[in-house]
Order: sequence, then structure tokens, then C-alpha cells
Amino acid sequence: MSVFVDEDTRVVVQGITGGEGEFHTEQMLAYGTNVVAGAVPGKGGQEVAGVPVYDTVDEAVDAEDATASVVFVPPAFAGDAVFEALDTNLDLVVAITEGVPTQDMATVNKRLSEVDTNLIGPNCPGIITPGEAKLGILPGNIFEAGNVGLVSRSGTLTYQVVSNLTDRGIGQTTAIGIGGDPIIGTSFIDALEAFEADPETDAIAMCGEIGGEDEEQAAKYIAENMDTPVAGFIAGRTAPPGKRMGHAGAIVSGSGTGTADSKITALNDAGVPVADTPGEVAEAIDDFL
Amino acid sequence: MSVFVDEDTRVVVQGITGGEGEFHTEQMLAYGTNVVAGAVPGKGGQEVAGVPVYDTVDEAVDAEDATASVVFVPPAFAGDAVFEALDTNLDLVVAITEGVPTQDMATVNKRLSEVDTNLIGPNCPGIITPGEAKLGILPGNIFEAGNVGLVSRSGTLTYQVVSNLTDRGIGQTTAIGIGGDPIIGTSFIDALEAFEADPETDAIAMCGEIGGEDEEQAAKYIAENMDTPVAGFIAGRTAPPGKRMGHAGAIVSGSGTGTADSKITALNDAGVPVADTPGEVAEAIDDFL
Amino acid sequence: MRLHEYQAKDIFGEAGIPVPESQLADSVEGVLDAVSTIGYPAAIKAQVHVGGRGKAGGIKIATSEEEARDAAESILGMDLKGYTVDRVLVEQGVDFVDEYYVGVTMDRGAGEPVAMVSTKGGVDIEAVAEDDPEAIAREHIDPAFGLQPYQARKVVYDAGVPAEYARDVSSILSALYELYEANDASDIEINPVMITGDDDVIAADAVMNIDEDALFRQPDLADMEEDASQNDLERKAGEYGFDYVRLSGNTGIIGNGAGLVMATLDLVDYYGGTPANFLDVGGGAKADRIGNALDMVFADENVESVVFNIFGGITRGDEVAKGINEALEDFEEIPKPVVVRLAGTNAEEGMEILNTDLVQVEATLEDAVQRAVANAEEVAQ
Amino acid sequence: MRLHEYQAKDIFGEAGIPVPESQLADSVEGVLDAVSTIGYPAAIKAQVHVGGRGKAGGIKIATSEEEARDAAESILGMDLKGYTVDRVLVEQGVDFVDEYYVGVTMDRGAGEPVAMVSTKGGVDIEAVAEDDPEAIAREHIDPAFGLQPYQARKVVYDAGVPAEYARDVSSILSALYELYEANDASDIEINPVMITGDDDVIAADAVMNIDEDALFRQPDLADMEEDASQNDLERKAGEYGFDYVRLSGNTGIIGNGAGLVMATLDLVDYYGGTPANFLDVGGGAKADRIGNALDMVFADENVESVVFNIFGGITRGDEVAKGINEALEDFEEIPKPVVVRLAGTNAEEGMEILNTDLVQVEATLEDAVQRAVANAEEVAQ
Repeated sequence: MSVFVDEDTRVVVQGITGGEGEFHTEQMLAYGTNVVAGAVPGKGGQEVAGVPVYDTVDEAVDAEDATASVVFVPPAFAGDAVFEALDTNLDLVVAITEGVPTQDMATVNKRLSEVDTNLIGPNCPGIITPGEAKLGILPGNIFEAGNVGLVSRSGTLTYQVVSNLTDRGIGQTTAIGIGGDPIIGTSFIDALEAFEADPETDAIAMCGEIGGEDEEQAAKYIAENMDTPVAGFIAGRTAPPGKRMGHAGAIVSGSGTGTADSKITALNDAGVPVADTPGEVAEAIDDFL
Repeated sequence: MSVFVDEDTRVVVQGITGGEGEFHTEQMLAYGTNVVAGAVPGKGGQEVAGVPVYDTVDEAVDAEDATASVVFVPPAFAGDAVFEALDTNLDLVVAITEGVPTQDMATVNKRLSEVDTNLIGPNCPGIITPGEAKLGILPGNIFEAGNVGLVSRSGTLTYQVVSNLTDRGIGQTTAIGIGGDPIIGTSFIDALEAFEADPETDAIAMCGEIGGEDEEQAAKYIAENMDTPVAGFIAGRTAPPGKRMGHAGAIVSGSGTGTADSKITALNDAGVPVADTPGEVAEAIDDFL
Repeated sequence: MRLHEYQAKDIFGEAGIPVPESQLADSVEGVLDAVSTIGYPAAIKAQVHVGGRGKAGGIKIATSEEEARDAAESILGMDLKGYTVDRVLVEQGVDFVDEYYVGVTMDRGAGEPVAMVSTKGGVDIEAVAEDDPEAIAREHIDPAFGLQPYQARKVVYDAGVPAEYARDVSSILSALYELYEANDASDIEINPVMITGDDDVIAADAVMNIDEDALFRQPDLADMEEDASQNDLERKAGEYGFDYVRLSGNTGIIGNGAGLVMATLDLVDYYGGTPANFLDVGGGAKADRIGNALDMVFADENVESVVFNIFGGITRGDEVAKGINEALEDFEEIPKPVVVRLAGTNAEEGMEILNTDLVQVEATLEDAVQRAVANAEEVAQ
Repeated sequence: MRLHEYQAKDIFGEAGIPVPESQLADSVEGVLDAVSTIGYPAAIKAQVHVGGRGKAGGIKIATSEEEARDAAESILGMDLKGYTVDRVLVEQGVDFVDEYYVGVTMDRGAGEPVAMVSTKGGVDIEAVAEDDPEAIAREHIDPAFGLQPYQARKVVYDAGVPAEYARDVSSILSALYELYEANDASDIEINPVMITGDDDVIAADAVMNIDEDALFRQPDLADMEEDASQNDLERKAGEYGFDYVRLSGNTGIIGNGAGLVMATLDLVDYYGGTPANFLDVGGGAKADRIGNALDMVFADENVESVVFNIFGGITRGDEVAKGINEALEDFEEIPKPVVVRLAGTNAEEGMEILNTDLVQVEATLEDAVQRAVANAEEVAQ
């Protein structure tokens, strides 16, 4: 089993005619993902990588029974693209776009609360169920099917941890990059809840970073609701307060929460070992199995 | 029994310090209504007719355990006042104000869909459960407690029909003026549903008017869901198409629905007798009992 | 409140919606001046609040000065369904290959605005809605979010607008929605949006109705209102602040509350009479307002008989009676017979005050209407 | 991106928020000119992006020309926490009886903006939030609806603002929220809002942080940005489009992806080194961008050693290798030792291309960082 996506997921790619959209559509198809349609205004009737393109997501979903979308639309239009996807009753929307204005995401977030669709991202590498489906830009070759769930706010840090796992022969049920922006769809808690409900996920690696309180809330959730063991990593221990470190989310506010210390303490208190180096995450997971 | 309001309803009056607000607060109190608070920004700490005034509805509800509000705020501020009331988990908000801009009501209507509060109005005379509580401006003396429910888009037409009922010795469980505006809170269907669920309501008088499709939808609802007999009246048979007749709602669009004929036919098809004159409504109700 | 085409086009143009070059004129010379700037062909369009202007002869195309003069002479001063044409809009003639309909209105059933687009533009859109509802694509707009760009595209594609025009048409729709919100419009539409021979997209007509309840916060539009009402009685009603509609019958009706007044009109009809008007004095009317209402009704030359039907809630019967007395005492002779029915708050006090030398009194609505209808018949004979 | 006080006050003033009369000056003469218009007392305030300006001597009150000259001479050119003061705002001194805090920011946990008001203004609001959280009233704002008027009133009353100032303070809050939305602010605050001796309400300070991701649609604000960054390396990073933060250590760090770069910084620290910077080249970097990153890091005089940590996803290892080769081949002598670790997409191809005469190669993140730390120690000795 897996969470959120599997071999039956039928994907529409928003922004499929752009450079990124086209390249990653090819990559997703090569990985075996069921990409069934593209959606780009004014490009209806074209084909990209053998996939039919429609003018609207609505048409694409209707015509091809899509169940999920991946958004490769430039930041200025990404909020609107996600909004469009949320209006079509998809199960899942994955927004890859980096640099979406925060206020656009606040509006999207409000609409998200009104629908049954899950949103992953924005500013995220996507989600992969190894051997079944990849929605996003994750390099498929480093993943192996297995019994460990992975959830991370960071893209390349995820790859690092996954490659350490795979090197040890530990495969993954599903890996989710939830994205590093201040406002995101699927949170750590949402992902942890899904993994907890998945009988094939025997352990979970969770990679957080400084800024916000998501990790602290996740720690509370783990302590109260989870049986599946979780190993953690927090990036940004050496970040100075008040400095923006790439992700809009990675700002230490200096107000006592949001720091690496506060997150590590919260996780430790919830019984989650937090690794000092990315390599040690895989070790901790190995110990669980 | 009754619907929406009874002797336990605890009322906060928004705009209690205005002329209308003060006058009708006195009238409501004189009728025996449990008016427990007023709410007017900047007037917190005052008293009107012995009722304490608070700056915000929130404070008034907290301090006095109010369960309903009545809005006597001028049109320019009425939308905001209703919005404020909807944010305090009241059971019922009754908006008396006439002339609220339609776009303000569209916004209010959206918020209404997100909360559990019922709204009656705006541009309505209010609601009365004879002998228990009156929220609004209805003249209490023409009502009698009894077993007939009344729901109407019009104020004075309601009084006409009620006086005909009372003259015949037929009392009312509750009478609701839902208001004549294009966008209102409680619809005919909402009111009919409440009366249908009330074991003491043995018959219902329903007074509609031209414009919109509320009566047509109500007819469908009656045919499909109701056992309690309903007698109807539709004002505006002689109104020419396209003319605005007082209520913003009373416009015949000329597009086949919204006319008196379309409403009368729909109600007749649902088994609802539609009276030719207001006086005949009471006759029809008398026949049911 | 409906704006004139020229007013709406000014607003559209300022919002960046392409409109044809045009100029307002109120004389033949003005029209000729305008066409000399605008060139030929030019459309000469009557600026009155009447539907179907074209069919009624209120729009003419001129391809020469002679035709322009003829058009100006025939349209200026003409009577269009009861409205005298004082002004015409002289507008650049547009050579078009296709016509669409684009509009935003309030869907009262849904309680939210709806955007509508159709490729069947340039014709009576109500008829299209009736005969071929599928030809109009609709997209509901959540008023908290407003019209999202994807929705503007979606409804345009759903309507079947070709890809080469879709972007321009959806931009126009988005601009229309902004105007709808900013101006408290109740309806706003362009019928037709024309696709020109050069593939330009242009608003060839402009309809804008404003929510009268919102005029208090739309001072610029409120200023246009006086300009817009061209019927003396309606202007008078506006000054008095009455909800008033003039009809074609001979029995004048005054009441409080729209539903009750409509029911009174219906009863006049039911008893074989013909209503002359709808006049709602509103809630809580005082004596002087009642006098104004009588003044309004007497000012209508068709009126042969008057019925007052007041059911007091906020309105007090004694105030009504006082108002009737004062208004009628001013006349040497009462112009038309007045029947009065008072019920509700302070009705008894009112009945005591009422000067029954001046009016006839009835106790029930039915009796009052029957008597007024009889009075009208009597006078008419 | 943070605006200067004077920039934010201009924006506030245009939005109708009362601000003290003020003038920007970049010279002692300019300051004296300004005070001669504004009068005494006047505040002379350093315009740099540094918190706690007052305590650090960046704000002085002048009650005479002599004091104004002294203040101007001491503040202009001074170093405030690493920033040189080029400009001061000369502002009318305000005589106040009370100070409030009013602000709007994004509550990322709730995913919606929050309005905040406190009667404990004029002090470090973070400290108030920490020590006495109840002293700050909060009202979440549904972004689809915006701040409703009743909410602006509610939070002001909840904060305990006296009735006589409540209306003015809630008007300021409503105006702030409009600015927050219109300018894509991430934070906007006034601390303090002053109540003057004449019962006027005035914004004595102005903080405005703009969402950098939204600058593409805020061209006026984007123009202010260049003006705002006063650090050479940060300006260079801005030109290259890198996420870059300068730190105080000696090991330069280049990587792709914020999380991985932060983890690399943490590892440098873990192995006893000191990070000189955070530099994220982002996703899909091509050869020239890699060259720019090296240029950035070498430009920092503190750097003694560099570590490249690239885990390719969209970024391709061969492009990275090419970029490193090209950048380093230009040097006669490599300025500082560079350790490279490539993994992920096309990492093997990259390893083959990489000129190992110019760089040191390690297979794992841990080994690469340890070697870079060792290099830095070696150089430092």
C-alpha cells in the first residue's frame, strides 16, 4: 500500500506546454505515472509527449477521468491554477511552483478548507510511491519500494535522506515533499496521519527545518496519536535568528518557537529521536525495523 | 411549541440606541420578549429601556448569554452588523433593516453558509411566537397563539392575513416575515421545513409575491416532503413585466419564471390552494382545520 | 437604476474595455459635428431607457452627411414607447464578423453573482435563454473570492468562443466583474461584444443597472440618476422617495408595504377595475408623506378614483388620517373620490380623526376596493 | 523585503493614516533645512534596516538648531550594527499621552492574516508577546472576506482601547489591512500609534515588510528594494538571484535546495567548523550560475575553504561539474580549496567531467564537509 498516490492515480499536468511541465511530464511518464491529460488555456487540442491538452482543468478531468493534478505553472499564475484544480473535485493537487505569493496561498488555503481535495505544496518536489507513481520532480531512480514513509519540508534534503535509506536497503512506501512555504496544503500532521493509517508503513522519517511551528505541532500529534515509530531531522540549527534562508518558511522568528532547539526538544519529548546528521536518520530508521 | 423563537430566546438588539432600535426594544419588552442586551459600538456601558449596552455583539453574547439578535442598524452598516452577529454562534439573527445593498447580502450569504446560525431577513418585519416572543416590528396585538404557521415575504400583507385568521378565531404557532429582498437568509423552504417538524403546527399559510423562484421551489418541496397542509397567496398578479414594485425582489423578469402565474401553477400542482384575495387565505386554512 | 448606454460606455472605456469612438449629441448640428470627427459609417442611437430601440427605429446607420442628418432629424424628438428622445449617441460604425454576449448578474436563487457568456450575441438574450439555454455558458461567482481568472477563462471556453478571441473576451468579462463590484451593479452586460474584421474585440453596446439601495455609496452614479428618469410622474415619485410605478388604469392605489399594495392592485383587477399605479408609502409614514402620496396620485390624469389601504405596523392610523385630512382640506372640491381603509396600529384613533365629509370609509380591504372600483366606473361613465 | 521607515510612512500617509510631518535628509545641511520647516522638537531618525535604533543611538530628539546639528553629525555616517547610516528622517516631535501597537501579519499556522492591537505600545512588542501575551488582542482575518469593519472595532475594544480613541484606531487598522493586501505585505505595523495631548491619533513609526515572491506585481515597491539593501555581498546575491545569507565563519557553502544547504551548514558546525554563508543555487542551475556562486563565495574575504554539496533532482551533475571547471580554469591559482560532492541526477557524468586538478572530490556529504572543515583549519593556521 501507499498514501495519496498509487498506480491508479490519473494525473493532469497544469502547465504541460511549458519547459518544466513538458520535461517532467516525460519524466513522470517514464517512471510509469498515469499522466492522462494536460491543461493550458489556449492550448486545447494539442498534444505533449502523447498526452492530450485541454483548455481548462475541468475539461481535462471530464474527458480523461483524472484524479490528481500537478501544477507547473509560473508563480504569478500558480494560485489561480491551484484554485482551478480545487474546483474540479480531484483527490489530490500537487503544486510544484516555487515563489507563489503568500497572500495568494492564503486565499487558496481558504478555498481548500471548503473542498475535499488534498493539496501538496506549493514549492515542493512532489510525491512518489516508488514503482507506482511519481507526481512532481523527484528523481525516481533513488527511490525503492519498501516499508518506510518519508515526509519532508525540503526537496534535496529528502533526496539525501532517501539515498541513505536506499543505500541501506530500506525502501519507501511513499515519500512526500510538503514544501517549505509559510502556507502549504498538506502539513506534517496530515502526512503522518496518512502514514499511520497505512498498514504497510512500518516507520516514518520526518525532515523538518527552522521556522513556523509545524514540527512542534507534529510532535504533539505523534505523542497523542501515533504507534508507528518516527525518526526526525531538523535543518537550520546554525541559522541566525531573523534571517531568511531560502525557503520563505525557514525564518527563525526569535520568539521562542520556530527555532531548531524548540523543534528538536518537542520531538524528543514526543519520543522521536532527532538525528545530528542526515546519515543518522537512516540509522535511526534501521533501528526501528 | 413553535419554530425558531420562544420564551427562552434571549435577544440582543443591534442598533438599540437608534430611534427605531429603542422604540422596538420597548415594544418587544412590552410583548414579553427576553431582550437581554444591546450592542452599539462606542455605547458600551449605557442602558436603553433598562437593557445593558455593549460595544460588540461578542461582548453582549458573552455577558448575557444571548441566543438571538435583532438588527436595527441603518442600511449602510447592516451587512457588517449581520456579519458580526454571524460570528458569535447565535441560533438566530433577524435583520429588520430595509435597503441593504444586494452585494453586501451576497457576502453575508456566503458567510451564512459557513455557520450554524439562521438568518431571517433582511427587509423583513421579523418573527413572532404569539404570547412568547416577538423579534422585530410586527404589531403584537393582532396575533393569537394557536396552531397555524405563517410565512410571508411581505410585512403588511402578513398582518392582513393574520388579522383575517385571528378574526376567525384561528391562532398562530409562529409567524415569520422572511423579507422581500433578492437575497435573504431563511427561505420559504427553510420555514416550511421548520413548521413541518413542529407537531403543534397543523396548517400553514404562505404568502408569496412575484419575482424570483422561491415559491416555485417551495412548491416542489411541499409536494415532495410535507404532510402539513399549506394554503397560499401570491401578490402581484397584475404587475407588468420588468417593473420594480417596492421590494427589490418583486420584479417580474419576463423569462417565464417569477410571474404570479408560474408561482400559482406550481403551488396548485403541489396541491396548495392559492387564494384570490387575502381574505380567502383564512378561509382555506379554516377548511384544513 | 439603469444607466444610459453612453454613461455605461464611459465607465467601460475608463476600465479599459474597448468601446467604439463616440460622442453624445442633442441636436442635428451636434450629430453632424460628431460624425465629422468620427467618420462614416456612424451609428446614431437614441439614449432612452427602452428595450428594442433598433426595431422601434431608435438606431440608424449613416454612411453620408445626408443620411446622418436624416437620422438625427428622425430620431431626435421622437417618441419611443412613451419616452421622448432628447439625446443620441453618435458612434463609429463597427465592421464585425461575429457577435457574443457577455454579462454579470445576481442569481438570486443561488444568492451569488453569475457570469454569462454566449456566442449567440447581438440578439435578444432573454429569447436565447428561453429557447436555447445551453447556448449560454454560466459560471457562478463566490462573492467572497470574486471572479477568479480561471473562471473567466472557463466560462468563455465553455461558451465555445474560439481560442484566438478567448483571452480578450475573458479579459472583458473580468473587467465587467470588477465594474459590477465597484459600482454596486445589479446587472452589467455587453450585447454584443463584436469581433471586428481585424480580429479586434469591442463592446458595441453597454447595459448597466445599479442597485438603488447602494446609491448612497455611489455618489457619481447617483448624480446620473436624475438625468436618467424622463417621466414626470416617476421623477416626482423619486423626489418624494416613493416606490411608485405608473400603470394604465384609472383606480389610484396608495398603501403601505409592497406586498399589501400589490395585493390591493390585484384586488382592483379581481373586482373588475383597472389599477392606475403602484404606490407604497413605506413604513412609518407621517402626515406630510401621506399628503405627498395623494398629490402623486391626483397628478396622474388617468386617475378617476383613489383607494387608501393602510395596515398599520410601524405606520400609525392616526398619522395617516391626519395626513389625509390635511391634504384634502386644501381642496375646494375633492378632485376624485377617495376610499379609506385603516387597520392595525392606532386604526381606531385614525377612524375617529378622519374627516368623513372628505372621504368614504370602509372596514375591510375587500369592501374598500370594491367601492373604489365602483367610484371609478361611475366617474368614467 | 523591508521598507525604510520613510518609505512606509509615505505609503501610510497616502492611505490617509495620520503621520507626523517629516522630511528625508542625507546631510547635516539637509537636516537643518528640514528642521527649519518642521520646527522643534524634531526627531532625527537613522534610516537603516536595524532593530532597536533608539537604544543604539540612531534616534535623537532636537529642541534647538544646535542639538539638531549635533544629532545630524553623530547619526549621519555612523555604523549601526554593520550598516552605515546614509540618510535620516527628520520628523516633527509628537507630544503624546499614550502609545498603542497596531499591526497585521500572516499567521502561518492558521494560514490567514491576523490583526493585532495592544495598549502596550511603544515598547518591544515581541517582548510583550512573550511576557504578557494577553496584552495583545488578536483577530484572525478570513482572506476571502478581508478585515470586516466589525472585526477592526472588536479587536480594538478587546485590547482595551478607550472608547474616545476606538474609532480612530480601528480606522487606522482597517487602512493598514488595505495596505497589507494591496502591497503584498508580509507584516505591517505601527508601533507606536500615539495619542497626542490634543486627543489626535498618529502613526509615530511605520514598519512594512513585503513578500519578495510578490514583487513581480509590485513594481513601485520593487524599485525601493535596491535602495534598501546596503550590504555589498547581499546586493551581489540579489543581482545573481541567489538566496544568500552572509554569516561570520570561514567555510563557504554552496548547495541546491534550502533544506540541504542548511543541513550542510549544520554539518560544518557539527564537525567543528564555522559556516561563512548560506548560498542556495536553487533548482536546475546551469554552468554559468554555478560559476556565479563560486564568484560570490570567493568575494567574501572571510572564506578560507569552500564545499559544494549538490544532490541533483532537476539540477544535473554534469552541468554543475562544467560550471565548476569553467569558473576555476579562469584562475591562475585557485583562491581557496574547493571540495565537491555530487549525487543524484547525472552525478556520475559530472564526476567524470570534473577536473580533479582543481577540486577535491568526496563521495558522501559527511566526508565532503569534514574535508572542507579541515581545509579551513589548515589555511587558518
